[in-house]
Amino acid sequence: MKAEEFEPRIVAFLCKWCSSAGSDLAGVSRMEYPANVVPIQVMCSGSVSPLYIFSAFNRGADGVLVSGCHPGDCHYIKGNFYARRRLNMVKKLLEYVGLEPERFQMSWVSAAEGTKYTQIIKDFVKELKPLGPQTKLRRTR
Amino acid sequence: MAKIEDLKEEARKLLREGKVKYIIGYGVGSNGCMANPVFIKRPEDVDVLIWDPTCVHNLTRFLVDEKRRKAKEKQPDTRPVGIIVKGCDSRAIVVLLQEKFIDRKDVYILGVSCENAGVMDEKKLAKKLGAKRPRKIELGNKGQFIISTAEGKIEVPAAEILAERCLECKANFPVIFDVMSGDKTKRILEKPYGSIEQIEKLSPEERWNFWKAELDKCIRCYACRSVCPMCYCDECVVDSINMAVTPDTTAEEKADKTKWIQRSAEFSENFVYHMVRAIHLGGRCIDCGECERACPLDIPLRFLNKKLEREARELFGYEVGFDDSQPALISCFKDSDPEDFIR
Amino acid sequence: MEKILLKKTLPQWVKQLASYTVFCPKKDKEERWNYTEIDHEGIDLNFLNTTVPPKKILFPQKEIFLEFIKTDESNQETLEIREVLPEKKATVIFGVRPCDARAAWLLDKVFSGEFTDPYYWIRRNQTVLVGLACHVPPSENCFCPSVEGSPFSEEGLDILITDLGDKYFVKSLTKKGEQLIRAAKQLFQDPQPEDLKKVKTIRAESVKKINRQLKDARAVSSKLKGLFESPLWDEESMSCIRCGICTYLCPSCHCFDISDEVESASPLKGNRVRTWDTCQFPDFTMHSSGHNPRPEKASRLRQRLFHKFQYFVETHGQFQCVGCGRCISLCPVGIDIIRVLERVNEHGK
Amino acid sequence: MENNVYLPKLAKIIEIKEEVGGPRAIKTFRTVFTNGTQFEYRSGQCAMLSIFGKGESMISISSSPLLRDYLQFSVLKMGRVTSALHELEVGDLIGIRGPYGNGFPMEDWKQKNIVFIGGGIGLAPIWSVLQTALIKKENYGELSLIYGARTSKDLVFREECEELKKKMPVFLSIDVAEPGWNEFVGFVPQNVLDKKPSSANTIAITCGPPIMIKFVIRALKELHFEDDQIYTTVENKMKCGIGKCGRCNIGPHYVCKDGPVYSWAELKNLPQEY
Repeated sequence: MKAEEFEPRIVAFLCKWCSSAGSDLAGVSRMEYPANVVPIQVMCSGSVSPLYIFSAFNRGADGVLVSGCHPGDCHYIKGNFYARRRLNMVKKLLEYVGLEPERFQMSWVSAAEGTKYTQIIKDFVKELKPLGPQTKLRRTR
Repeated sequence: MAKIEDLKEEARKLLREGKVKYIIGYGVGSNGCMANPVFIKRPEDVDVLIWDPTCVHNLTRFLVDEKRRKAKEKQPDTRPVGIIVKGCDSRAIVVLLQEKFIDRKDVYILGVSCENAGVMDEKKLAKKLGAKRPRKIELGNKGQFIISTAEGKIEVPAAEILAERCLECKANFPVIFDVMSGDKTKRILEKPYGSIEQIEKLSPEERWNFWKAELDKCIRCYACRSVCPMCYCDECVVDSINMAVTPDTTAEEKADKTKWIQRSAEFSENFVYHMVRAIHLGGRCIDCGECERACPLDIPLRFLNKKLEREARELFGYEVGFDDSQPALISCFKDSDPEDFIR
Repeated sequence: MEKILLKKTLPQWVKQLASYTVFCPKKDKEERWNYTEIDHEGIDLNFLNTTVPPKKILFPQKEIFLEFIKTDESNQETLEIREVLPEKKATVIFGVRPCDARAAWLLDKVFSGEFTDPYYWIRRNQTVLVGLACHVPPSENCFCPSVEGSPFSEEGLDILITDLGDKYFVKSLTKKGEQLIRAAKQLFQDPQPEDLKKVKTIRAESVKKINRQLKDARAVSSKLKGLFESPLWDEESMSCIRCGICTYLCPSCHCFDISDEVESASPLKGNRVRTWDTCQFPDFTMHSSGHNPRPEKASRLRQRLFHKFQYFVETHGQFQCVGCGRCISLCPVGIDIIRVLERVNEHGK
Repeated sequence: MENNVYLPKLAKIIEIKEEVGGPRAIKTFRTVFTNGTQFEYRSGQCAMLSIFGKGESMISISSSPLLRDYLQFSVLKMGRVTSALHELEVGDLIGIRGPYGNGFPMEDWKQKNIVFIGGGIGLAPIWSVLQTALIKKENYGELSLIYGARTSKDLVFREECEELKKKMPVFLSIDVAEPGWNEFVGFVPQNVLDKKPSSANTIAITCGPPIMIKFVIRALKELHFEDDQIYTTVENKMKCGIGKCGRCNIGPHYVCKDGPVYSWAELKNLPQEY
């Protein structure tokens, strides 16, 4: 009997103006992509506190994605620039403590990039599968 | 060389002339050797002040208390507080000024230079001395520590018992002060990040095992947070309830407070706490090493902060604690910030 | 029952205790002593004292009280509450310092009375405390005789071991202790008169080696009462950073929090847990209105001292301090309970 | 395990009444245990209410122990647990453990007059005593109630108070005048001084915000009440309810176990840490 294939759960923080719209576009265009994402719409990638990311892992996310507008396209002018700085630090920190670097990703996806969004999710899922479930940071009883 | 007599003289003068409210300095603790924070209000008490390699504490932490106390006073005494600071401590003042948490006129800074040495590490000292008890520790003029014990004097090269952070200190004299005692001796660090390199070079799995074991030990006494001059938030993510409650705070607001981190001192929760703290100190930690010193279980917390200090420098060219006019690390950006990690 | 055990046979004794979970102080990689689960080869009684007291086994930092589960079967909502009791496992803790055992004896008082605490007592009753008398003080801040303890006090213990060089003098103090000796009775011999003499000398000498002293703790206790309002608390607490070290690592501090930790919000599932808490945290007493009866660190330091040296004396007749010195040695800013109490002695009437 | 003190028993909410609306909402809940548990308690005692997933909150029982049909709690919406409680509906389950605390020493008050003085939600603990005294009217002398709140909308048990006027003197007050209000306007302590209850053979029970209690006691002293004629209740943050978790103490007393009811003679000698 073949063991059921591991399906990673990805928590995706998507900015309302670009990435969330991009994922909607992927949806309404009926593009196919894995159903592993739990999307959380945020106003701006700059509003994603590092705490949200740690917390997502803490509650059992296998991967976390933060996606915002391309540099220069931020609805709030510079929110994504702040995010870029801050989350770079988060990424380095997570690597430093020994979490698999693949588990935390960041992307720029515009409202028109439905295809790019589906590709990012496909790649993310593909990269997470060999890693298996994320148990390092998961809250246990 | 920094002289305690100079400091005492200045302190006495400040208190006598009423120029400062009180002076935060170091005095001898109850074991007769190690320094402890003291708060001096009267000129005649100035003689309790000491300056020696046991003055490990970062006293700027008490500026946070002072600010809170003052906020509650109906008619606050607006005079500045005098404070004795080392190189690292002075960088904390720079950050507090940069973040506008304190005002320059609220502090009168009595700087002391560590003279190319620094302060000692109590654990290293204990190891060195074995069963002997130190009575007094002084910095000699050949870069050695002179330790007096009941059994006589021992001279030890400072580097052998210096606190780790002092071995990696970029400027062991104050960068900001009103008066300063001692010399601005430049030092060249061979390995400014030597301590974390031993972790960086491990494999991810080894790093994970290292941190898992360390953070597992945490009992969440929050000494690391409490001793840190940069941890001045009114309400911390780990507090069980809202701390910043006023009579106008609605029941809903209180009820909606998210419990990000549960109270149980378990690895998963400890991890989130320490990661949040590390990130929050990214570009703010001035490496006074107090968190690590205060930790009763010797979790090497400095390794987290030092790593982010290094990343801030290497990714963004950001140096913390030298310029109070520069914007804080995460409240600014450059168009050219690296984004190779972004898809 | 008083017996002699050759030092080299100690591991054999532990080996006979296969039905027990055995704890003994072990050095961690930072060279701190810590109570760790061991097998018989790991037994080693050459240690100072542990950073975390053995209360972590009797009164763990986290204790699950109950589970709550909401199910929604065929639109019939049910709420189930499942009691979670501590796992049943006979436990021995080797090398408990008499002060820490005395603290357990004080915890016994706290957790009994009109309302007995089932979680504590299940753990307490299944645990045998094997003490190790201190012939040298394990900390430079030890002061047990000042608070009516001693380096060889027996309260709270089931067995007390005294190190006689190449052998141990093993005294059982309770039935639980006797059972433990019986489990390997072939290893034990009866003490000779010279053994008993040696025990006596060691005991007499051990007290002299203690560094610190708090004079007349009973007088301090009665003087405290008049010093509730005193500038002393402000002065002494100036350097307090409001961390939890002094209380979390105190062997007799017992304050705790109860909170619901939710695993899943819908359908609801989670645990009600007890965790250590401390009077030194400002949120400890803060009402949800924001009002706080102990808003300043001065009032919190006062509470710690009053609880230990006045309230507990009033309610249980004992100091709630066993003189282990941990709070002094571990305080990051050197707040010294003896020094503060000495000031109380000077100031009070 | 039998008698696990920390284990709440399940109870069903059978009735909810909104006493006060708005940001300082108060609701009264009537509950019955799902397994028929009998709950023996005294007026003035409290119970620990559980909303699973949110936590516990100590609430005074406002029904009389002589009424065995239900337990009644009047709850001011204040924090996490009480907000969750306010969200509940009839039929929902909560947990209850207790009773905790000392309660009022009513057996010592035989044939005495009792004047009840309450402010805001402070009427809740008093209500239990009042109901008990009314049921056993023959055991007590004259009963009277002086009760006030910020506005007429903040008065709890409003209808019950009107009913009560048929049985005993009831003096209501609000802090600031309102159209249509023809009773006393002003703070509760002023109303006490205005109504001048006699101290002869009388027990005064006062409960409400700390500042009100302070001035009510001052007023009662002016009216020649002795310290041991005045009773009040104290409230502190609580977790265990059984004197072990260490946070609700005032001096050596744990309010949860040794309180919440104190005579002024006792309370004035305790440190003011509440």
